[in-house]
This record gives sequence, C-alpha cells and structure tokens, in this order.
Amino acid sequence: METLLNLVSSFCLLLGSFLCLSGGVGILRFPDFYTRMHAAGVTDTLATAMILIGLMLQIPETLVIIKLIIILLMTLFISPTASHALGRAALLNNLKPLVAADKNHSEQATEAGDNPSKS
Amino acid sequence: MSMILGLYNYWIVIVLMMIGFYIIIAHGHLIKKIVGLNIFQTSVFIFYISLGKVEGGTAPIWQESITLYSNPLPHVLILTAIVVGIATTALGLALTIRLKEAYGTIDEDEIQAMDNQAMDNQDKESKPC
Amino acid sequence: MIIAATLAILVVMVLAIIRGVLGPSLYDRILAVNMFGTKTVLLISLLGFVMGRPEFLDIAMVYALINFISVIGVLRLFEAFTAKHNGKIVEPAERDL
Amino acid sequence: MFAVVILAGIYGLVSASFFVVLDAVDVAFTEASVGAGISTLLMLTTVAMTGRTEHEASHKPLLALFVVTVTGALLIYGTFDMPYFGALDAPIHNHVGPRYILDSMTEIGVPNMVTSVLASYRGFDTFGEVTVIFTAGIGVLALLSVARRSQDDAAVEAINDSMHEKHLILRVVIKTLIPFILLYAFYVQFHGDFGPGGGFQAGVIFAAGIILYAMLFGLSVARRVIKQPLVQLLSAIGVLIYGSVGVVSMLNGGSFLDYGVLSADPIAGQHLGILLIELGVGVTVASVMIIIFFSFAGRSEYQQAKKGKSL
Repeated sequence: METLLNLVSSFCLLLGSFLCLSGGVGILRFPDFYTRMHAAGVTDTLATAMILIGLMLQIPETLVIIKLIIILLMTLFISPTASHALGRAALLNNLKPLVAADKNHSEQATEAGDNPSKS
Repeated sequence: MSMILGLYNYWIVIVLMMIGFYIIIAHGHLIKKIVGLNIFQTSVFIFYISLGKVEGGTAPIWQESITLYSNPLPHVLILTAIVVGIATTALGLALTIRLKEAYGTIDEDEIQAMDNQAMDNQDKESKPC
Repeated sequence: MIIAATLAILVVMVLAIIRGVLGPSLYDRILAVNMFGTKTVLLISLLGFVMGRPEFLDIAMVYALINFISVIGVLRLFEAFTAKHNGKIVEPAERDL
Repeated sequence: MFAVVILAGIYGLVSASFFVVLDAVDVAFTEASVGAGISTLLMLTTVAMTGRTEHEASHKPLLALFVVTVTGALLIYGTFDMPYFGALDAPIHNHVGPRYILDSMTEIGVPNMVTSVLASYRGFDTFGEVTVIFTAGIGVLALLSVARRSQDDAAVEAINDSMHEKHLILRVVIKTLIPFILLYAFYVQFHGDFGPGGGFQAGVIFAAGIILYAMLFGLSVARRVIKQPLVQLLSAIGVLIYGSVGVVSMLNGGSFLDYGVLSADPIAGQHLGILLIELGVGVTVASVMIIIFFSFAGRSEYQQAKKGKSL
C-alpha cells in the first residue's frame, strides 16, 4: 500500500512538473499573446492539480489534506477566471490574434494597440 | 571560499540595496523613485531575516519534537515594517498625485524648474514696489 | 521527487520572468505575472514539504487569492485607463521601458 | 511605466518566496498579501492617474553610478567582519532571542513565537507601528479626499454601469469568492496564535476582499455597502482597543500592556490580551487599507468626472 501510494504520488508530481515545464517553454516560445495564453492557461490548471494531488498522497494528516484540497479548489476556480478576464481584455483592446494571412497587419496592431473598441 | 559561502547573503542584500539607491538618486520620475525606495526597503527586510536564520533551524512555531528554531525577533520587526512600509508608500503615492495635479508633471527636475521660475517672477514683481 | 518538482517549478519561474521582461504587450506581462503567481503557490506548498513542516500551506492559500486579486485589479485599472484616454495609448513608449 | 510597476509586483512575489526559504513564514505571509497585491494596485492607480509616459531623463548617471559603487564597496568591506550566514553563535542569537524561544511557551503559552513577541514582549513597538499606520491613513485621507457631490455620483455611476455589463463571469465568480476571502481573513486573525498569521495579515486580507469588491462593482456601490465614516471610525477604534487594553492592565495593577494581570491565571490573561490586541491591530490595518484604496480610487474617479465636464 505504502509503495503504491508513493508510486502514484511520484507519477503525479512528475507529470505535473512536465506540464509546468512545457507551459514555461510555451510561454517563452509561442509567437503571439493568445497562443502564449493558451500554453500558460491550459498547463497551469492541470499541472497545479497534478502536483497538489501528488502532495496529498504523500502525507496522512487530514488537516494538511483539507488545506491542499482548498488550494486546489481555489486554483480551479481562479485560474480559468483570470485567463478569461485577461484574454477578453486583450481582445477588447484590439490586440489581434496572429493569423497567417494578415501577419503583417496584425503585428502592427499588436505594436500600436490602436483604437480600443470602447469609446 | 568559505568566506564567499558564509557572506553571500549580505552581498546579495548590498547589491539590491545599491540598485534601489541608484534608482532613487538617478531618476527624476517620482513613481520610479518610490519603486526604488521599495527595492531598498525590501533589501533591508532580507538583511534582517537572513540575520535571524539559523542553519538547520525551522520556523519559530513551537512543536513538541523540534528544538532548534530561527530567531523570531527579526521576523517581528520586519512583519510590522512591511505593513508600515505599504502605509508610507501609499502616503508617498498620494503626495505624487497631488504634485501631478498641482504642477502637471511628476518629474523632479521640471517641478524644480517651475518652482525656480515662479520664485524669479515673484522677485521681479516685488522689486518695483 | 518533491525536489525534482521544486526544481522544475523554479525553472518555469525563470522562464516566466523572462517573458515578463521581454513581453511586447502589457497583457504578456500580466500573463507572466499570473503564471508566476500560480507557480509561487506550488513552490511554497512544495517547500513546506521539503522543509518538513507542511502546515504552512496557509501562505500558499493567501498567494492564490492575492494573485487573483492583483491580476483582476491590473486589468480593471488598465481598462479604466484606456476608456479614460479614448485610445490615445502610447504603446511604443511602453515597449522601450 | 506600467511595465515597471508590474515587474515590481513580480519582485514582491520573489521576495516572499525568499522569506519562506529563510523560515520567516509570518513575514512571507505579510509580504504575500502586501507586496504582491495592494502595493502593486496602489502604484498602478497612481500611474494611471499621473500618466504612463516618462520624459527622456536628463540625469547624470555617471555620478550616481560612482556614488553607488563606492557605497556598495564600502558596505561589502564592512561585511567581512559579519557572522557567517546561518551561524548559531552569531550575536543576534545570544542576546534576547533564546529567552523568546525557550520561555515563550511557559510564559505566554502561545505556540507561534512571532505572535508572542509581537503582541506581548514587544507590545510597545507594535503599538507604535499601529499608530504609524493610523497616521498614514489619516495623511492619505487628508491629501486625497474629495468633497462628494450627487451629480458627480450619477455620472460616475453611469460609467460604471456600462462597464459592468461586460464583466458577467467575473462578477459571478467574485461574488462567490468574496465570502470565503473574508472568512479566511477571520481564520488568519484568530489562528495567529497557533500558526502563521495575526492581525496585520488578517487586516490586509480582509481589505483585499473589500478592494476586490470595490473594483468589480464600482466604488459607489462599495461605498454604499461599507460606509466610509464607519471605516474611519473603526480605524481609530482599533488603536483605541490596543491602548485601552494597556490601560486596563495598568488599572489591574500591572504595567502598561502587561496582560498577565488581566485574568486570575497569568497564561489565560496573556491569551486574552494577545487576542484583544490582535483584534485591535486587525481592525486598524483593515480599515486603513480600505481608506487608502477608497481615497485613491475616489480621487481617480473625481479626476475622470472633472475631465468629462471640461470636454
């Protein structure tokens, strides 16, 4: 039982670390804001969940597990909301996604951030 | 070598402190000055906290099985200092806002130039009398 | 295993800082701050386990909350700012900083 | 300038994790709630109000660099005599530190030594700090408060209403989240004896919850929920609670802020005293933070309204 728990916990931690790293590489390497946000937002949620579950399996104390569950719930609540707000704000301010067809045009828009949609 | 390993915390603090100091004296922009002040402040916090650290000790919350704790005194001092720091920072920012309203700029040199000009004008006005 | 996860998170934090410094637009920077914040939550909970005193998860909890508050706050303020200035944003100047 | 401020926010996050590594959990707690959240918000508000562009600097970096280098070199020279990092025989660990660590459990009976030192051994210091915070709150109020007029209110509310249409998801999520934030603040407040936490942190977290509400639902709505005169009164009451605990302990025959005499059993008296004092600290810090934010946001709305009129 003990070894099984350890094994599962190690697996979760490793998976979480891997997801974290891929998110980090994504946020650095992707070409425009929206893809970066995709990398960060998607990995953030799952990686956090994985690492926290891995930690939960490490310790028998109930209070600690409850606290970890609270953190997990809070992250699940918060991080998609934050991503939503961020993406929405960027879109409303005419930060255009980088599309292959009008690459030059949208790059200009990204730089200038001109004429926000609300008056 | 042991000196480097033993004293590196102070050197980090000094580097941070000097960065903050440089920002304060080299930039005219008042908000940047406040940011510099914050960096300076945090370096002092780190200095105190690193003084209180004991090798092998843990956080000063009493537990049956633990005998070696870090020193709680610096923690107390810094804990209050942080909250006081934010309060004073807010005061500084409030002053900045009022300066902006009064002068239309928050660049130190420009404010000084305006002050000097106003002073000169006053002198010119008062001389004929 | 915990140590490995901690190291991975440290690496990701460095990457996020790089994005925060580079980040061409303001939103990239906010994204970096947000990501940095969630990673800090993880780092602190992992560090609690590394140091053998996992009851300090309270700090991680505060982090999760405060990070959210600051991201929302930044967005709201920036939105109010752009609404106020009716689009006269000087984005190129911001890039130079 | 926004970038500068946001990077300063990251700096706050980093330094808080630094404090965790150095065992200072209470300090990390405070830095987490203050450095990452509120100070960034205040700076951003100021930047938004004063304009985000910076003029080409006309400073002389060489002289400044010289001064900084010389000072830094002297300071580094000064560190050569300092005790090594983490050494147990450093002077700081041989003065009053051991007494706090060894006797606080028998004298005060509070597991968290930081709380016992903060509220009991060094109650005078903390009283002074609370007064400083209170004074800073008054200062901000004096600098930024705006005489309110009803027609301004209507204009501001119209702007806010149009904005809120766009934030449905955020509003729903935050509405569900805020009770938990406030509850958590109370947990931090009353759990400060046993784990990291206490009045300072709880006050900041409570204020952060209110600030979140004010940001999403508009300042005028928040002001209707939390009356500003009440908050101003509360900030004074917090300091008064603190001071009066000291006076009561004097009346009971002890010295100022000596809680042992508050109850028949000295340890119970200490517990009671620390609880009351932390309550006073929490009330003052929370209300001062709320006052500061309300003043900043109110000023910004006032400027906006004035600009709208002149156009």
